[in-house]
Formats: sequence, structure tokens, C-alpha cells
Amino acid sequence: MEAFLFWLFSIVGVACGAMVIWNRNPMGSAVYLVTTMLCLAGLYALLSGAFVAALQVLIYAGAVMVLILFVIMMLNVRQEVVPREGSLPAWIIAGVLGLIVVVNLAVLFRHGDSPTVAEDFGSIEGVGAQLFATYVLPFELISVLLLIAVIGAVVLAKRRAP
Amino acid sequence: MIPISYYLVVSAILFVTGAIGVLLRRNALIMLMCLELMLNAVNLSFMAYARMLNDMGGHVFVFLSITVAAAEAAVGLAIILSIYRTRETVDVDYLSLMRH
Amino acid sequence: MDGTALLHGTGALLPQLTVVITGLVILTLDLFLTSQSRYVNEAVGIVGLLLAFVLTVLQTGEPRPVFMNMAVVDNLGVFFNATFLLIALLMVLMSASYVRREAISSGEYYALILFATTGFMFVASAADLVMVFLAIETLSIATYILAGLHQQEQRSQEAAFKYFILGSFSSAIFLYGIATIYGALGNTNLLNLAQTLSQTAASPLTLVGLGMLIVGLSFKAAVVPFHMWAPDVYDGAPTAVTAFMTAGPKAAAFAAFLRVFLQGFATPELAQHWVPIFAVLAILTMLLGNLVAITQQSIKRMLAYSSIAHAGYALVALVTLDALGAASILYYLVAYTLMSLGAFTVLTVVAHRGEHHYAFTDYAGLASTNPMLAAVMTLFMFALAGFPPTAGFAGKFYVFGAAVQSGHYALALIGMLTSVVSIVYYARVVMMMYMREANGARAIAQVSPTTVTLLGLTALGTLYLGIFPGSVFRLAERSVQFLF
Amino acid sequence: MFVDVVIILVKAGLVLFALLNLGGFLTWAERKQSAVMQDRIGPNRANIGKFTLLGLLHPVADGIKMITKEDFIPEGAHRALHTLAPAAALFPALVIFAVIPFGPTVHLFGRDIPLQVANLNVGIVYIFAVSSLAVYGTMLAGWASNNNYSLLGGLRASSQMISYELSIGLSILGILLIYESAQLDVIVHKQGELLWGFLPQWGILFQPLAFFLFVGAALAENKRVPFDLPEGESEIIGYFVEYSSMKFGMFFLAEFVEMVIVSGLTVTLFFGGWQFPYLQATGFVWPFGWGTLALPHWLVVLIQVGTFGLKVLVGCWLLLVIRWSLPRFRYDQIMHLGWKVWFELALVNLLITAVVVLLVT
Repeated sequence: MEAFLFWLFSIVGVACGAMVIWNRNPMGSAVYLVTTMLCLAGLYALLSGAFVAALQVLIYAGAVMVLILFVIMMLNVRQEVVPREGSLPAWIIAGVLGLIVVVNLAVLFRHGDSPTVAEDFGSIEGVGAQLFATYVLPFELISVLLLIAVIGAVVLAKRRAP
Repeated sequence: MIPISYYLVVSAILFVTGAIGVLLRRNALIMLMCLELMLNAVNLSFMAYARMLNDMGGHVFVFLSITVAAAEAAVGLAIILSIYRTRETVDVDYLSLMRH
Repeated sequence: MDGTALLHGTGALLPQLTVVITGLVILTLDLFLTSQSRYVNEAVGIVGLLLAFVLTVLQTGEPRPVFMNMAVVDNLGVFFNATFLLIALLMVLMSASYVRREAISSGEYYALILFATTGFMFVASAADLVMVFLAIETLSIATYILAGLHQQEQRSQEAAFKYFILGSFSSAIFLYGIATIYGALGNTNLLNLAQTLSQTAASPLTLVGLGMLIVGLSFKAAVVPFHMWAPDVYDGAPTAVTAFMTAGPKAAAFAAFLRVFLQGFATPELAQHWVPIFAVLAILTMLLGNLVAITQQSIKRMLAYSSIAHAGYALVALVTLDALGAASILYYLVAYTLMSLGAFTVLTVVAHRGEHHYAFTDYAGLASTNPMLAAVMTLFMFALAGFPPTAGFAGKFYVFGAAVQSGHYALALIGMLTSVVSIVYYARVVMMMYMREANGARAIAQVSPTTVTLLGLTALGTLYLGIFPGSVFRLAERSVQFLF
Repeated sequence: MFVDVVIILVKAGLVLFALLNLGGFLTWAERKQSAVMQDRIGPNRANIGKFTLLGLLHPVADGIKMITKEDFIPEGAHRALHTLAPAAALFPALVIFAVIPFGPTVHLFGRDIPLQVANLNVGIVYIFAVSSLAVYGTMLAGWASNNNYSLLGGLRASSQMISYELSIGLSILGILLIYESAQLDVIVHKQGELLWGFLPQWGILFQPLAFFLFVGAALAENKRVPFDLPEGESEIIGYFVEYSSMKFGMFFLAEFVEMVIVSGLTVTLFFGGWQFPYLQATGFVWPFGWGTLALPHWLVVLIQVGTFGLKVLVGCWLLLVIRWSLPRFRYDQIMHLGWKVWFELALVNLLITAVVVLLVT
């Protein structure tokens, strides 16, 4: 069962990931990216990270991608008439180089089976306890980061008086 | 039981895919999405390592990185929007005022 | 984490907190200000930054990890934080008249400057790779926005976009590096990494992660070959922001270099891997930065390349792996901050409203129309080129001295040769100002009192650091002592 | 192992069956309710021979009509996304109910079977996550139709949904703080306990403001009157204007299934879920020491499941009444309300709750 789900999620995820960069239309890319993100959430759940899996769906698929989709709709970018950017050789070279990098990295990963983990591994309580004990300072710093993002989004995107 | 390495390979493939996308695509929105893809790939690595090390610190890292990605996306989209308002295009090749 | 530890930690991070709160106050106050009373923003900013400066200086002493080893208060952090606060202070002075002239909404502008400064300070106090990443993101996102703040200028938006895409790209690589280190070592805390590393042999995975960290940080510091964003971004951003970017984020990136590599991954076994990389990067950076700077027609672009070159000089000192080298980095960053901010301030004045006058020819005859401005510009140019008795000379002296002492003769030699090359383009500015007639009767804009103050401060600072380099250098040495 | 899977599948099937039928039933109830309130007769034509069954055959007739109508995709539309959109709209509505417990744990054939499809540790976060996906249906429908009206409708709908999602999340967080769990079955169990020996600890007792905020924001999520700007039945052209046949039917059904979900969630979080006051696992235990009334296990379960069903139905009815009583907001009013009133109130509510919880524990 686990193996089946792993292969399902990873193959679909990788295929959709490739479609994100191959698709001509931003809308299509966005939908493929959402699919990849949902597949990743599935993989997280397989890695016993239930809470993070839910967060992945909630924030990435439910907020970030919605925002991107929203902007695509707002700009109303239709089917691009221009051919795909980058010449075919460039894509092939990039693909081959990418493959080499992945293979080289893959050789280095020699991690076998993972240890059995406690029942509450990856639960809300477990992650929350870590977040608010050990990692409380990063958590606080994130608030500054988000504040900056809010200010930035408002300042940059607001319509200016001519 | 799927070995952790498999997850890491998936993560590496996605990361490289995203990187290729950022470097080759010229559509601002798609470049932004490729960045998100890269961050997602990193998150998968964190989750896999967290499982391997039996340490929930990795989950916290993912939590933080997701938040960062959200902030980045908001700012990036605002920049794209402001460019589009004056230029009516999201193709980066038109952004060449500075190549003189 | 119990209450007392929390309180103690908060106390230790008071400088950062002060800066954040100042930013929030400005953001709130700005709502109630009219265009006549906008100077309140600057006043609040200066008061807050001075307060933070005092709080920072009071923190010297033994390293004290706080917040479950997420941050550390030590002399290195104090020195860097003081530098960052100095940058922010000078920025506020520089921007006071600039934001009015260019119609940039000042509340958000100063708030973002302060929040970016918070990011810098957290980089310098970070004791965990996660903190380094988040702090870098904080400052990066703030600077992306700052770069795009120039509302009427398309170039500003383009700069923001380019900076954003490549900045985020490098952040992703940096984060992947952290993930790899986390997986390989099971630990991301810079304070105990050394201990973890000493117990296990360095696995190839660790090295891959380390490489990614180097790439990510090199992007942020605009080190060749990861500099391609820098010239366009520096050119397109509002000039005051460009000044900020050449000083702040660059210094922060070096703070990260010191924290990560000299504190975290400093074991000899690993150092033999990363030292050659940095040596090559330094050589490339010095060569390309200086050579390309010669060909530029715009002074702003020339200064952009020159800032790349200066990052190369500072990198030279990183490979020495001793206190002298580390201290000379600190010294160099302070010196460069003063020179660069000063030079960019002159640029903002000469550029006029709308910012179109950056060509070398715009500086023709500046000596006759505005002799004082030409004089300080000459000082900064000489300082950047490394003439005595300026801060630039002392900085290069320490850096190359450290390189020679640790046996990196080639690096020192290349550094000195490229410095000589750099005289060509710095001198061109000076010649333009003094030897050429003014083309057309373009009156120099009124130089506001705050700008005069800033120019005076940076010029005096440049001279002081050049004539009495020992005072600051001893502080720098004291700051890095605990690392070795 | 095999039996477990079968049990889960049976439960899922039961829930889906109930959900879809209730959704269909609600289309009838809506029309009847509006007829009652407007002094009309309402649906009464569909019949088999002489039997009209109070118009109850209308949903069936509607279904047949939708399935047999021509499925039309406008020219220039993005075919794949145009087809995907209705599914994307219906899917979240169908899977949310998986974590809502509709009854206590049943002892059957020596097994303990919790009456809940999936007892997730992250229950509430799962609900947030899945419901945040609901917006895709509207966005994709609006964009893929190649019609400016539906595009604008999609933008209106999605910005409204995004805006009120925050208030929904924040208003539920108070409940999470009080019951100290994100697991819905734990929350329901804790609501069965008594305060001062006689008052059931239902969510509405501690979080009355959150209840109103939640229901209001959920209405906005659901895009029904008074928040029905995105589609506005007869006057406003909405995001699914280019949809016909069963694809339209799926949007339509999604709206009614979402009503059931909203009602189910409200009941679970604020009205004790399947808890019947003073009914324990062994039977009634009256407060103030007035004695007990032992009941067999099957009867207790039956009462509790029935209670849950009844509460959900009453909730749905309330939603119908609201829909036919209130006038429609203007668009700027919706945005103003969402960002400047609802959101702030939810934050204040959360802050107060957090402080009180901190002081009490």
C-alpha cells in the first residue's frame, strides 16, 4: 500500500512538475503546480508528517497558488501566441545537465529504511511543542517577515494617483 | 517500506526541474511558480530527513519555509502586478531597459 | 522554555526589538502625518536607531546563547550590529531629502529600511542555520520591495523583479543546502556543529550541502560568478536604495559567511575544502568587478561594479582563517560602508529629480559649479581606489596584509594589481569634475542640511578610519577573538 | 486488516449517500421554504401518475433533466479546465465530512467502530485545508469559460471566499484553544461534559461570538444570500454562466452539499455534535443527583446519531430561513465587512479566549 502510494504520488508529482515548466500557458502551469503540491502533501503524509501535509495543502495549494491564480486571472493572460521560450537545444542541454546533477546527487543518498517513530510524530502537538519551545525565535522572526510582505504587497501593487 | 533515498531523489528531481524552469522560461508568472516548485522540493527533503532522523525539527523547518514562500509569493506577485500595470506584459524579455 | 529564560533572551535581543518597534512606530505615526510634518519619521528613526546602538554597545562580553541556542550575543554580533545600525542611521540621513524629491512614501520606506536592518542584525546574531536563512529572507524581501519603490520609474520595477527572481533562486539553493546539512549531520546549530563535525568524518553529502550554502550566500554578496543580477539591480533601483544594497545586504552576507564558515564549519578537515573555493571566487570577483567597471559610461553602474570588486577584496580576508583576516573583514566592511554611502549620496544630489543624470559627462565641471561637492566626491573616489590616508587604504592594507601573513601571496598580489587597475575609473570621475568644462548651465540642486550632515559624517569617518585605523581595528580584533 | 478497510468504505459510502441525498433534498426544501415565506405553493408539478409527494419528485426530475441536457463548451474555452472546474468545486464539499463524527463509538461484533470516517489527529486543520481548495472550482470555472462576465464573476467569488476564509479559521481557533485538541471526536466528547454539574459544555456557551462569526463567514464561503454576489441567481451573471447539463448540476449540488457541511460543522463545534444532554454511554444521568435511567447500548447510539441528524437538519433549515430573509449586500460592503469587521472581531475573540484560557489553566 505504502509503496503504491509512494510511486503514485511521486510519478504524478514529478510529471506535473515537468509540465509546470513545459506548459505555455501560465494557467495550465498553475494547475499542474497545484497537482504537484497535492502529491507532495501525500508524500509528507507517507513520511508521517500529517500536520505538515495539512499545512502544505492549506497554505501552498489553498493560499499561495490561489493568489497566483488570482493574479493570472486579473492580468487575464490568455493562451500565449508566442512560441515557448528557449530554443530546443537549450531545453535539451538543460535537461541533460539536470539529469546529471540528479544522478550525481542520487548516488550520495544512501539512506535506507527509516526508524519506527513514536505515535505522535508529526502531530499537531508534537510539531507545536517544538515550534514554541526550541524554535520560538524563528517563529517570532517570521512575524516580522510577514509584516514586511504585507507592507510590500500593498505599497507595490496599489494603484497610484497619476 | 520505501527507503528515504527515494524521497530524496524525488526532491532532487523537482528541485532541478524548478531551477531549469527559472533559468529557461521568460514568463514572469511561470518563473515565480518554478521558484515555488524549488522551495517545495526542499521541503520534501526536510520531511524525508526528519523522518530519517526521527526529529520533528525538520517539520518546523518546513513550517517556516512554507511561510517564507508565501511571503515571497505575495511580494513577487505585487512586483509582477506593478510591472504589468505600466507595461502590459509579463514577458521578462521586454524588461530590457537596462541593457544599454 | 520557562519564563526567566524567555525574559533573559528577550533582554539579550533588545537592540533588534528596538529597531522593529521603531519601524512599527513609524508605520503607525505615518498615518497621522501631513506632508509638512513628515520629518517626524526621520526623527523617530534616528532616535530609535541611536537607542538601539547604545543597547548594542552595552552587550559586549562572553558569548551568551539565548532562545534555545537559536541566537547568540557575542562580540562579533555586537560589532556587526553596530555597523548595521550605523548604515541605517546614515541611510535615514541620506533619504531625508531624497524621499521628498522622488515622491516615495516615506513611512513605508523608513519602516522597510528598519525591518531590513532587523534582518541584518539577526543574521549577525544567528546561531542556527534556520535563523540565518530566515534573517536573510527578512532582509532580502525588504530590499526587493525597496528596490521597486520608485513609483514612476519602470527601471525600478524591473530592478525589483530581477532582484526578486534571482534572490529567491539563491534562497532556494541556500535552503536546499541547509536541508542537506540537516540530513547529513542531523544538526543545524552553528554552536555545536563543530562538535558534531569533529566526531564524524565529512561525508560527501555534507560537502554538497556546504557548496549550496556557498552558492546561496555568494548570490547575496554578489560574488562573481553569482553577480549577474547586481549591476542591473543596482542601476535600476532608486539611488538611495542602491547605496543601502551595496552596504547592508553585502555586509550581512559577510556576517553570514563568518558565522557559517568560521564558526560552524571551521574544522580543518572541512576548511581545506572550502578555502580554495573562496580563493577562486575572490580572484574572479576582483578581476571581473574591476575590469568591467572600466568600461561603464554611467557612474551608478560603475559604482555597482566597484561594489562587486570590493566584495572580492573582503573575500580575500576570509580565506586566511585567522583572527587577523576576520578582523580585517570587519574593518573593511565599515570602511566600505562609509565610502560607498558617501559616494552614492553625491550621486543622489547630482542626479536631480527623476534621477536621469548618472553619466560621467553629467559630472563635467562639477568642481566649478559646486566645489564642495566635488571635493568630497574626490575624497570618496580616492578612498575607494585605496589611496592613503583614507579608510580605503587602511582596509586594503589590513586585508592584503592578512593574506600575505597567512601565505596567500597570489591573492594579495592579484588584489593589489586590480586595485591599481581600479584607479583608472575612479580617477576618471575626478578628472571629469576638475578638468572638463560644465556642459550647459545646469544648476546643482540645493543640498539639504541633512545631506550636508551625512556627507560631513562619511567624509570625516573615511578620513578618521584612514588616519587612525588602529582604534577600530583593535575593536574588530577583539570581536573575532573568541572564534579562534 | 481487510475488515477494517471494508468498515471504512462502508462508513464513507454511508456518509456520501446521506450527504448527496440531503443535498438533493435541500433543493426541494429551499423551494418549499421560499414558497412558505412568500405565500406561494412552491414545487408541485412533477408527478408519477397522481402522486406529487408535495413536490418531492422535483429534485429527481431536475437530476434527470440535467443529465440528459446537452453538455456545451463555449468556443475558445480551455476544454480541460472547463471540465475540471465543476469537479474541483464539488470534491472538497464531499470529502470534508470525512472527519466529522456523526455518532459515538459503536460496539459491534466485538469491535469498536467509531462513527466517523477518518479520525485524523489534525482534524480541524484538515477542514481548513480542504475547504481552502474549494475556491479552485470558482476560479477555474470563471477563467476557463472564455467569457468576460464569468471571469469577473470568478474574481468576485474567489476574492470573497479568500477574504472570509480567514475569519472562518480564526473563529474556529477559539474552540481549539478551549477543548485543547484539533481532533473533532475529542472536541465532541468534551462537549458532553457538564459545567457546574448541569450545563453541557457546548461550544456556543464559551464562544458565542465565534459562533456568529463562523456562521456568517461560512455563509459567505458558501456564496448564498446575503453574500450571493458572485452568482446572484437572476440578476448577476456569475462564474458558471457558461455551464450546462450535469456540470452546472455539480456546481448547484456543491452549493447544497456545502450547506450540509456548514450545518454539520456548526453542530459539531458549537452544539455538541452527536451529544444529547445528560445522555452518557450507559444511559441518562440526570443532573443534581436526580437519578439515572439505564438504556441499552444500541438505543443510546441510535438516540445520539438521531440527535446529530436532527441538529444538522435544524441547522440547514436555519440557513434556508436566513437565505430568504435577508437582502443582498453590495460588493464593497462584503469586502468591508470581511476585512474590517469580521476579521477584527475574530482576532479580538481569539485574543480574549487565549487570555482567559491562559488565566484559567
